[in-house]
Amino acid sequence: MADIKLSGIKKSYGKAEVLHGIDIDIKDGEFVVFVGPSGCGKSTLLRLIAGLETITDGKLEIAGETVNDMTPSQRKIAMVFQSYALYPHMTVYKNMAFGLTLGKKGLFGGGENKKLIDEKVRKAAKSLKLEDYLHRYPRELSGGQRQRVAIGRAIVRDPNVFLFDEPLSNLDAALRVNTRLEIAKLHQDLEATIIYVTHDQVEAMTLADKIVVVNGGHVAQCGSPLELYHHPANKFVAGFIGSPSMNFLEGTVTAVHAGSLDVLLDYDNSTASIPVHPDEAKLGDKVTIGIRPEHMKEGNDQDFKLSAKVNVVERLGEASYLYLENGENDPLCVKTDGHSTTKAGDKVELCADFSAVHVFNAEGNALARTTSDEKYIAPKLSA
Amino acid sequence: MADIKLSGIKKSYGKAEVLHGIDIDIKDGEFVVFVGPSGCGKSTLLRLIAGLETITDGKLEIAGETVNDMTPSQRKIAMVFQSYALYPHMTVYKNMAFGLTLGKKGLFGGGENKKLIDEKVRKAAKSLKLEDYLHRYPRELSGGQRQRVAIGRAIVRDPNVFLFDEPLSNLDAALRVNTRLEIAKLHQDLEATIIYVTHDQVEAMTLADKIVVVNGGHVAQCGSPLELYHHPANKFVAGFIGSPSMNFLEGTVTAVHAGSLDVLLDYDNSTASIPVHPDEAKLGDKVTIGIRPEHMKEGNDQDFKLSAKVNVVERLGEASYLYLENGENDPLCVKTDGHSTTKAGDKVELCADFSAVHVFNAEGNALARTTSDEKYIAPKLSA
Amino acid sequence: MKLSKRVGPLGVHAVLMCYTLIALFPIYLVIMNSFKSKKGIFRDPLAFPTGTTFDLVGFEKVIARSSFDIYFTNSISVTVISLVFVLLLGAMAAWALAEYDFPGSNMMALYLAIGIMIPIRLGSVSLLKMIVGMGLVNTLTALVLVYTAQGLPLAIFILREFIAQIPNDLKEAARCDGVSEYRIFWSIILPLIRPALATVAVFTMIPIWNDLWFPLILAPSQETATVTLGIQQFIGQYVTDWNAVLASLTLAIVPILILYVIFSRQLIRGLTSGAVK
Amino acid sequence: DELVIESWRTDDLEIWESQIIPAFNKSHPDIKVRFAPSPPTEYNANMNAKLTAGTAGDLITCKPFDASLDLYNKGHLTKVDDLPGMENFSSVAKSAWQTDDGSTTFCLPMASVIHGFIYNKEAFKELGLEIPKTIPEFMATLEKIKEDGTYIPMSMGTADQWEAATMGFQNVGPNFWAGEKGRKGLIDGTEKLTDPQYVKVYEHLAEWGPYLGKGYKGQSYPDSQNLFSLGRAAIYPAGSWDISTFNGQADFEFGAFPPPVPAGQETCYISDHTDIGLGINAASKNVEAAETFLSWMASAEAGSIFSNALPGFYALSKHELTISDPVAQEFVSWRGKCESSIRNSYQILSRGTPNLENDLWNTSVGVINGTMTAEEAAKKAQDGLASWYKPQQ
Amino acid sequence: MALKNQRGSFFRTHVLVFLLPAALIYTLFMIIPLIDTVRYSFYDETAEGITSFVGWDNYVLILTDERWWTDFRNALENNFIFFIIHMFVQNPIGLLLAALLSLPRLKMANSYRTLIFMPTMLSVVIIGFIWKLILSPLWGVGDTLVGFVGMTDGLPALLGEESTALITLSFISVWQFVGIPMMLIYAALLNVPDDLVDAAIVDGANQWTAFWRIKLPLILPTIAMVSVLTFVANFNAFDLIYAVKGALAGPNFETDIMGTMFYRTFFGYQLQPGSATLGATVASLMFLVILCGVMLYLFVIQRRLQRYQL
Ligand SMILES: Nc1ncnc2c1ncn2[C@@H]1O[C@H](COP(=O)(O)OP(=O)(O)OP(=O)(O)O)[C@@H](O)[C@H]1O
Ligand SMILES: Nc1ncnc2c1ncn2[C@@H]1O[C@H](COP(=O)(O)OP(=O)(O)OP(=O)(O)O)[C@@H](O)[C@H]1O
Ligand SMILES: [Mg+2]
Ligand SMILES: [Mg+2]
Repeated sequence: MADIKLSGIKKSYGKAEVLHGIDIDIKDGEFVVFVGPSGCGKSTLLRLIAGLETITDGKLEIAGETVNDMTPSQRKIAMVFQSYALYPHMTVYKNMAFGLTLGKKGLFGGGENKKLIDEKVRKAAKSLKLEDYLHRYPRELSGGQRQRVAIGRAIVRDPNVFLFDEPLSNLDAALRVNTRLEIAKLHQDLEATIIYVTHDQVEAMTLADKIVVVNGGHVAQCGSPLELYHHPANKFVAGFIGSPSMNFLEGTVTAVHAGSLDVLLDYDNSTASIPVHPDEAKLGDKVTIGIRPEHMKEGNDQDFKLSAKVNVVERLGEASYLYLENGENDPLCVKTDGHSTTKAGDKVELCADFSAVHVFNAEGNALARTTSDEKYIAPKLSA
Repeated sequence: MADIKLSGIKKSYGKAEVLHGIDIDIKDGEFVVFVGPSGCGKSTLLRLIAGLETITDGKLEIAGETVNDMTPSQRKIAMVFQSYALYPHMTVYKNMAFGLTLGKKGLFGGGENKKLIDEKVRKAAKSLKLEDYLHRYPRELSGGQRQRVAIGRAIVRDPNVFLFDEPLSNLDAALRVNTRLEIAKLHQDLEATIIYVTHDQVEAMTLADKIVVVNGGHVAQCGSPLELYHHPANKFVAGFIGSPSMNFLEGTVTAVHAGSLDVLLDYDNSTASIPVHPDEAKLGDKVTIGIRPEHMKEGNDQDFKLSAKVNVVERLGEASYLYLENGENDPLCVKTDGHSTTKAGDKVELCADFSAVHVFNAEGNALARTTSDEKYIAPKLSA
Repeated sequence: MKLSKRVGPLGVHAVLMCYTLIALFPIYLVIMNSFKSKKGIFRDPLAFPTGTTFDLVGFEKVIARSSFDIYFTNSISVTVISLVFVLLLGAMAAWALAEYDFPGSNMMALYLAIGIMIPIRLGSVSLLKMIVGMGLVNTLTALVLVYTAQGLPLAIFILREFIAQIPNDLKEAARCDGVSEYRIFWSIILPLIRPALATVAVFTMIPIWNDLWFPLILAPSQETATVTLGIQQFIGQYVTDWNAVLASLTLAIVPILILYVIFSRQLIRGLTSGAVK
Repeated sequence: DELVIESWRTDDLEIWESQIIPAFNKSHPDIKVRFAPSPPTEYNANMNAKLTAGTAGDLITCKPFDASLDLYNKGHLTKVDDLPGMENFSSVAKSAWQTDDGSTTFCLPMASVIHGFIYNKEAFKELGLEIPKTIPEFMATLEKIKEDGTYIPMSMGTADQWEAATMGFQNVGPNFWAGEKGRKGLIDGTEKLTDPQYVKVYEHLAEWGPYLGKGYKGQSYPDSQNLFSLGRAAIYPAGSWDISTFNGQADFEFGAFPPPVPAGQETCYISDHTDIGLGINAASKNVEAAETFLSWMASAEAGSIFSNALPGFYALSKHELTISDPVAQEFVSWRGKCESSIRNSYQILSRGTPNLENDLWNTSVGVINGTMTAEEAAKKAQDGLASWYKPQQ
Repeated sequence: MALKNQRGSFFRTHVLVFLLPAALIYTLFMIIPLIDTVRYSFYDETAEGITSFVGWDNYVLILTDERWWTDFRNALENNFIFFIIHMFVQNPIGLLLAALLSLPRLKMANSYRTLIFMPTMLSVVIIGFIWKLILSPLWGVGDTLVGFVGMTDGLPALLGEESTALITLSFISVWQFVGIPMMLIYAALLNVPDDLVDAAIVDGANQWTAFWRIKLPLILPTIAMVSVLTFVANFNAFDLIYAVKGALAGPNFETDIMGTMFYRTFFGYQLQPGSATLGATVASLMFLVILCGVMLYLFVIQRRLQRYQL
């Protein structure tokens, strides 16, 4: 009932175009996360959907109806702001009831009847464990509690679509994990469509049914979390998804075989033969090879091999990061297990499975691989 | 030359005592990190060392000299603030030179001679790759660049001790990793004593020679990162170090053997026999068992076993977190590899090595283990 | 509600435009009529000066009959020097009160704030005796001293709020660097409160430039007369000569409005970066 | 050093600078004189402040009676009895600037002003009007002008208050209370303001209201002047000082007539008010030059220059005055036909609070505007006076 | 905030250096003359200028003597009317203008703001004169203007009638000073985070409800402060009435307020000699009234109003 369809959405502030034509389909009940670097237009997109900004061009449909000209409340959406935007002069109860008291009937009265409102507020408060705080003011609450009030305010309005703009970024690490779980549960319970903006990797990966990576006002890629992790469509998405970031190595195509390419790596002048569709590249092309830190390991028992000098070792207990000498460029990073005895200054041999090696052409687009990598297509979370 | 010794340092604001007697020894050239929850007194401690607050009681020595009554500049320390505290109306160059233009000679002029200052500033700028930005204003810099200017301002003064107060908390994730590496390198190059406050796990673990865990104005534990990771002295440190946090299970001692205790777990009413020094507990004692998420795995091939229902699965690509049903309490968390096919709702068998199981008594103090766990005592990073 | 959404922006502009007209009309009327002949002024006060009614006789008379150049010099010197003192001394005191927690600092702040409530005019007679005793009568110095005293309370009050908002870290960073308190004030605090200083400047400038009272009793001599005093005397002289009256009003209005337009950008910046509490 | 003259006569600045001072400098080229007027409304306050502070000029223009007496009592003015030239003034002329016992004079009497009515000759001709001699004639004239509608019958406003009292009450009043007799009677307590002769003045004033211009309640003194000088009003209740203003601004011929007498009364009375004196600031550093100037002011030459330069101000010295301005000449000619008196509230009676002068302002405005009856007005003024003035209690 | 290092004399010296110049000038040229004025109110001055201590006599005179008290009460009442009109006309208009100016994305907001503030910049002497001209029946501008809106009998003598003079003057003052509440309230409104209004809009409010129910409650402390500033300014007012109506504040003292009464008493007017001592008494009473208002604000109103952390 609450599918959302964005077709060719553009937004300009004055002369500056911020969004350059966005097309996204969101299915009813889906949890969609927008990620992207700061300033790429995530919040703008969200505010367009909310109706807080006017759409410059394109069409926005909710539940099959074009809503470009509707007010936020007519769209039946609710929004949770990064700053929570709780009304500081109202108690938690009033904060949650505010939207309900604004009916069409009058300025100060009207709206839904009091008892009904009270019921709704108390129900939402109960489900968010806020019952004991209903008469407190926002300033008397902790960050996590404020967050829950903001969500509560959205829930009582029983909207078709929830919009969240970086709702966790003001919370500390521990609280963040908990609230993240709560939001996941909320989605499960409410079965509402949720659109969620974040710049946090982990949140995006863990919460989303579908991630939309936005870059500079364009959609860079759109798909399930694991799709993006394992099959980034381009270098931007590859570098953006995953932490620590994917390592990139520059190279040149030295031979084109059926089913693979030979690439001469600038890094150590070694040549690797990588199984990608060869017709997408030709001899002499500059390509970039990408491997995630967690897909490399010490040893030489896999197809893709590299040897390097370790500059820094960071030990986190459960795992250690090796940072490899890489001249002027950012160091390469390898994730090994916490018991590794490698020290700074050691020379190490590293290897990776071909199925974990990505190749990007000069424009940054990924070349299709020829190996089967079904083992990465993990079952989609049903929740 | 710049050892720092805190003996019985106390600090009160009005009647409220914030620090209750802190003793820490810091050796010349050591990289010490203060961690602890918000409000525990980390910043206060740092400001006491800087001389920005007066010490209520106790003795602070730097390089063997009691400095309780010295001004910040007399102590030869430099501080980098969380907010960077760059002077917004001065260029990068002036920001770095500001502290130098002033010697003892006069109010507005005098001080070190211009050429010398210029040399120092340029040298510092070069080492921080800030040469191209010397004539910009702070507002024209990115977060990471601002951070480097703040460090540069500290470096030019050539202090004995650097103090950092959460210097990375304003940076985004990618920049954070890079700047962290830079600070590590800085420490290597300058060989200065560094005291560093953070609430970020990873920073603390990766940067520190020594971590001081502060809790409520007391030192909870003090030691190398891996020492804290593997041998937390108490439940607080155990829960604070490591992310996601250690899982805690309540239990009761049902039998005391030579070299081990039998503990009946409230979780699933199973009994585990855990190798700790038995004389530290007696029959009927309430104890808490702690296991880190990354030390549990699916299967039953290790000594400590547990079976549970999976509530939520979070897939991050390289790894997945399973959150287990745990009644009213926070769910237990297990970290499995990224290819795990376990789904929410599944029943799973979990196990862990005894050497990774911690036991805490009712006061929260860790009981000494009897198993040898040398494999965890990894070589200390020399860098 | 739907209606208001449609009509919204237009209605808002209509209201604002309407009030702007009300605010400006009288000023416009005076300035416009000052360029007309006497007949023009009386026959059709609302008409714009035309070929037949355009006449600069008012200005000619004013400029010939009174020393406007001296008045302007005096007014500008008094206003600017008083402003500098109010801003500098006010900022210094505000900094001391905001930053240092010395015994009696709150009492001191309260003491300095009393002046906001009482017009200094109530103390005119003793003030006059004092100025006489100091031999400062008929000097611009006397005016500067009085205006400085009069401007300080509000300046301190506003600036203190602003200074309190400057992040502690900035001052402490400087202290760590061994910078003296004087230099922290001069090189860091003063540049950072510039918008606030502009606000205070506007609020201080208005009463100084427009004051009639103290020029009249402290420095009434021809050499020390200010614009407002000059205008007032001139109006008294030519009260029936509307050309001259309107011309002198125009001469008094225009410079202050120009000054204001220069400051106005800063003014709102100052006001909005931390409200005047 | 420059000799500075303080004055409230801002209107006269030009004449002082172009005529009086140059004339003085012909005989005394070494004494520089500057005329420094301040606005009339602030004059008292200003002088008080400046004299207290010692910043006042060398010569102080004196208001008549108490204001100046007060300055003398406080030691701000010097005695001028022995000044050469004082012998040229009658004791009546000096009385406005003497101590109550008449023993000491502290200002040189400079000029008096005479009240009457100025009228627009062209308008009178156009409407075929005669100069009214009695009050009924006066009212009939007003009525005719009103009926015709071309002109506003009379130009006076009540916004500035003093205009109603000075141009109205004090202008026509002496004819009712018999000039000096009535004035003295109030001072020694034999007459009261509630007596019929005073109530009648108020009653007469109350009749003026309908003949004043539309919005006269908001009309200020300059407005009244403008209204007449623009030729829009036919009659203007005047002080003789208005002549110079109208000379400069009116482009029609105007004349003057004395205040009309009540029907059947033979003797006419005019207000020939001693208005301006000139005294020496006791703190002056140029006493000698100041005295020289004052003596010169007492001379026949100065009197004639002064009276002619400022038509409408009549020098008070005993010298024969030849005045060239016809209207001013008309005014001064009444001295021969009528009995002179001064404004009745000025001597002694405005010494206390509430002072009579201010009460007269108020009550005159009240009756003209119709917010008070003549009886109420008289009672209010009398009560005010009686509240502090012994002989009236 | 806090003196971070209490290192004895070193720190005290510079506190002194910072504080002393301002404190000195202020004390010398403001406080001492004012105290002197209060002191004066306990003395009596004879014609010869000799002063003698008379205790509370002057106060007793003003507060009990029938004429003085009538005058004083009249001035006080008029002053309250003057204040009430400002409070309920000037401040609401200021609020309205500020609310409109702070609407998001309003074009030309800066120009409006600058222009509307202009009258505030001008001397009251000038303002008074301008309005006298405009309302002058002679010039007829007022008549022409009301003619446009259909009032053909022209404007009554607003400044001359007893019933309208004070109100007219109050409105002139409102016209001049409306810029000040506008600016202060505008600044406060800009400090209300946009997010709050956005949240209300998403909740279904329109700009109007969002203003009444979100913004207005949040700026109440500023409005209270504006009110007390208005009070102080109104009870200090003098110039406008003096410039337009003179110190006698006619007609029939209908526009007399504390300031003009003080002036009349202190410096005298026309034939009435001034009395420094009685003037000082009136000044001290004025001070007392103002003080009461400010205390009311500080101890009753401000305490009740929460300044919300935005
Ligand atoms: N009101 C506005 N006027 C002009 N430009 C704007 C406005 N709001 C946003 N922008 C611009 O639009 C671009 C996108 O902004 P947006 O807030 O959507 O970024 P974002 O992706 O949410 O970034 P962040 O992660 O920092 O919140 C930015 O370049 C910003 O400068
Ligand atoms: N100036 C002060 N006056 C009174 N109490 C203070 C002051 N500064 C800090 N405190 C209190 O001291 C305690 C420790 O504060 P501190 O700033 O050192 O915490 P922290 O460990 O740095 O926390 P965070 O991680 O949030 O920065 C807090 O409870 C705080 O409220
Ligand atoms: Mg955003
Ligand atoms: Mg801190």
